[in-house]
Amino acid sequence: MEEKIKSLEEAVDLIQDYSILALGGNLIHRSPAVLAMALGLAGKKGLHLIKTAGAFDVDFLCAMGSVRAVEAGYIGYENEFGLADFYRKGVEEGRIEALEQACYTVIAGLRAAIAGVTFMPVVGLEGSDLVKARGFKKVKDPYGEREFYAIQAITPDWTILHVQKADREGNCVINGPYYEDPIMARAGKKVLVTAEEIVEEDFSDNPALTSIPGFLVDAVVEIPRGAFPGTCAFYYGEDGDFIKKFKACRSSEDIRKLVQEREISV
Amino acid sequence: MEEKIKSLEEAVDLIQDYSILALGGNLIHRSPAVLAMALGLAGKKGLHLIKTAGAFDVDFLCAMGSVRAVEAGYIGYENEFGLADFYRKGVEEGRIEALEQACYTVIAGLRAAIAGVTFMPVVGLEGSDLVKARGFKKVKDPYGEREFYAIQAITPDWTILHVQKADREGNCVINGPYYEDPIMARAGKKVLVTAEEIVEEDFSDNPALTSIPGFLVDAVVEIPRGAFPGTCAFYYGEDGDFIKKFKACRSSEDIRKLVQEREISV
Amino acid sequence: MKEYGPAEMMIVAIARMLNDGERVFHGVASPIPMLAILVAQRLYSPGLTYINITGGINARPEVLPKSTDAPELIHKSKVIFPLADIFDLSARGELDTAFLSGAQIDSRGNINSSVIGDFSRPKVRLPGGAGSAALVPTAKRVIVWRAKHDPRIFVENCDFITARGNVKEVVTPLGIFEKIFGRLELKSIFSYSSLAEIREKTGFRVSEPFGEEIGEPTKEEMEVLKELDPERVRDIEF
Amino acid sequence: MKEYGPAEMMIVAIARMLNDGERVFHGVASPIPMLAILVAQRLYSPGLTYINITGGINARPEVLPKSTDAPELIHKSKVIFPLADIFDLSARGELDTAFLSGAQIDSRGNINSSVIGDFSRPKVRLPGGAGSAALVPTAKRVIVWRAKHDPRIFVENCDFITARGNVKEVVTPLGIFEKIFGRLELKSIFSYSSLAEIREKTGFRVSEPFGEEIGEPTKEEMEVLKELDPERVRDIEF
Repeated sequence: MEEKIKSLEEAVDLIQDYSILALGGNLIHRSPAVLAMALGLAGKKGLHLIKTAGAFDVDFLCAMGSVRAVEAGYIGYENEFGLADFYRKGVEEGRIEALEQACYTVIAGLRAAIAGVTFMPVVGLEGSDLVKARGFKKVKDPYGEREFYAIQAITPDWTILHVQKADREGNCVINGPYYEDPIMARAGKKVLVTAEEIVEEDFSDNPALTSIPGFLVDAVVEIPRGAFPGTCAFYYGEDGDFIKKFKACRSSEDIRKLVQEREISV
Repeated sequence: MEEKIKSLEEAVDLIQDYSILALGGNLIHRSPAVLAMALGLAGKKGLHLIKTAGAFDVDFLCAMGSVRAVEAGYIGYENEFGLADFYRKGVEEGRIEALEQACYTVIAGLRAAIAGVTFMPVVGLEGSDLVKARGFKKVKDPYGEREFYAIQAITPDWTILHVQKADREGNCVINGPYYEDPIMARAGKKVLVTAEEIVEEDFSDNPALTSIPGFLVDAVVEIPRGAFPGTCAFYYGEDGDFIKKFKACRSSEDIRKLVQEREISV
Repeated sequence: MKEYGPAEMMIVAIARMLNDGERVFHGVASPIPMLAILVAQRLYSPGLTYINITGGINARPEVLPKSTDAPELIHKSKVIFPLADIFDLSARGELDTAFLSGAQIDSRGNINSSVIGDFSRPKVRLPGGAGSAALVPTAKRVIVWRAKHDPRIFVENCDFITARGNVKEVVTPLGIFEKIFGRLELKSIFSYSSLAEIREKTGFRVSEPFGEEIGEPTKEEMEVLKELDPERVRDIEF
Repeated sequence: MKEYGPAEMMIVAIARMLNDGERVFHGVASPIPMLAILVAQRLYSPGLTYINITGGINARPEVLPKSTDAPELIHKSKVIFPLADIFDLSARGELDTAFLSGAQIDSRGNINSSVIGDFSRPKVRLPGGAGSAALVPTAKRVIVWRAKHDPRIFVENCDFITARGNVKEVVTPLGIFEKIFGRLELKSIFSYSSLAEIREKTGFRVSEPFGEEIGEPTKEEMEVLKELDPERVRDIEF
């Protein structure tokens, strides 16, 4: 079996400019934030990001000029930390395309990719201006008269997840909420996992706890505190101070300096 | 909260003649066989059964004249016990309609029901005579030129599952393979669970092990050996002798006698 | 008794609107609905099914997080029911109440969480509607809440309609609107506010309230709130 | 060395056809493919991903069940990957090899597992194609096997085509066919059979085999088989 365990540098090299990347986790929770930081600091360009609800990971890549489009339901930090200003500014200045979806239609698009079809019919969206803005088309039930919005398949080149535990084969155990990670793992052409711990444990003792099947995973990187500055359930909470300092940065140089000061290995 | 725990008699009374029933498990494994026997012995009529791959449960209901249609990918006992003769005879004599699906299209139909849409596009079926025989229609991607077969939603009136453990709220832990049970539980208008054990355990200690969400479950019946004569992982294996004797029965009276002899409480 | 403010008033007003046995969902950035649901379960609707975006079902968080998508919100849940399943539940008509909010809320109960200005090159890019475009048309009842009440939020027409549909009530720090014949009509004014204040702070026509006044938070409600939320996470929306 | 029969020959012939690194699936009623995959993993393709209908991934059953859908087939699996996921995997083009069988197999590699006679009022109602109508057109390669070889099974045209598609090889107790330009052509004859026997027992035209003879099971293969299947579950198909 080929070696799936990679260093952070090797993992960063796997991701090509202009790729479509699905990022796991949700908001500041168990998102692959350190890997996202590493991509931004490595100067990746033209990334198309897929997320249901994103915060620091997306905003950081926007801040570093790595993003051409964001396809998501929500990008922001909720009440405590406010708007995702780098994302927002990028969109307002026309550098980043905001391909807003409803979170459900991100899921529907991923489900279409999983099932190898090019679209998925969904209930919902009626009356939303997103229909016109995003060009969502309808599809008619060939057996009846009902029409549904059709959501085009979303196929990430890479799905990038952060999990608590992975084994050498890429099997992953997620503690706490899964968010959309299992769906993203199935939809991605390739899957990169960062893990708090790569363990020697035999997951076959309780295979029902394995959230991500190893045979779908291409690369595994051990990154303790890999969801920093976000949370990782049962491991650590968020670092609000860091998020605030990041949000106060005025240039990519400020950001590089902040990362260095905090001695984050990216 | 209303009481979900029912006796077997109460559960049988819940199921109306001419209902559409999805039966969990697969072949002789963890299927709700005792509940199926009870329905057959109670003289239920006109049932439309949904299953990916079925064996004793479906065959028993066919033997008792309870079935009008079977919508499934496979009905048989595999190599050891051979064909499902009661089902087969019923179809050959025109008493039972064999609505053959591919197992995947049963799943697709259930998925459509889960998502509230009336059809699901699928890849596959190309070149199969099932297309004509079942009247499967195509649907075109409104964004492109590709066509897919559209599978109509399958909405069971009741999904009936057998599990190892349930709590009073209907949360279920399945040990071993899940088969299509979690999908069927979501697709059914109502859900009836039979369980080896109703436990006082607090499943919140490890919610990732709960396969069926209790809030979707309407009724729970404790039936130890409820998958008899089939298997229930980590609890018991099949009773091949009983299956052979059942298959040798020549009338519903023979079957009633066999069940009485074995002192099965149905 | 002036130990309560708009946060407490909104929470208890919403808690009293929920019914026993119903399935109620909140998503991200929703401390007030989170608390309202927890208060309702404790005092009025013990059989309510509390569903949140983490996949928690009837979670009993030990410590309330500021982020309503945080892992604390599956604590004591007996199953994980991920967001994809929750959307499906709503799409097939089995979700009773969903809580959503918006940057703008208009006279017809439409919400905008997307943009001010042109969609593709907006003046202000807002976070996005999260699940609202899918949930507002499919949940049986949508309760919209917003912890600020001013005329730039409560507008005659949204700049962009992110979601439209089954909005029934809109709860603000000043009172409650209900959608009647397609328009938001003032139902109740909270005791510390007035029709004049609401008219002043609302960008669309407001008639006399058609419903009864909502009683102030009771001692019992305040005690439960204090117990559930000693750190006053609820204030974060204000 | 005549310690082997058709079961062993079929199993090792199939085992040698599998490649390292590929994803291989079997469904119900498939003892021969189950054993062939396990032998292949042991001897030739340790990096093969063994997927079975129970959701087991690289399962290592302690005791081989007679039913190839039995819970024993997730033993030692590190994850559960249910059938719905397996079908999706094939539908999106990521399943390398699927094993399927049929009551009839015709000259074009089509399979019938549905009916003899009219579909709605058949002379014989067969069990049904299980996953075949979905998998045969979508798996990259389909290997069909059948433990009996007679002219009622190997027919010019199936009465009903349950599944058609990417059938590449057909393995019988007597030899191996390969689909070439849309027709099954005899590739290899097992040492204990003959062209004459195969022609006699096949309902369509059979040409001289175009491939090499398949070597008899080796001592090593027989030992692994004995170890994996001491109870001779493999005989159940015959």
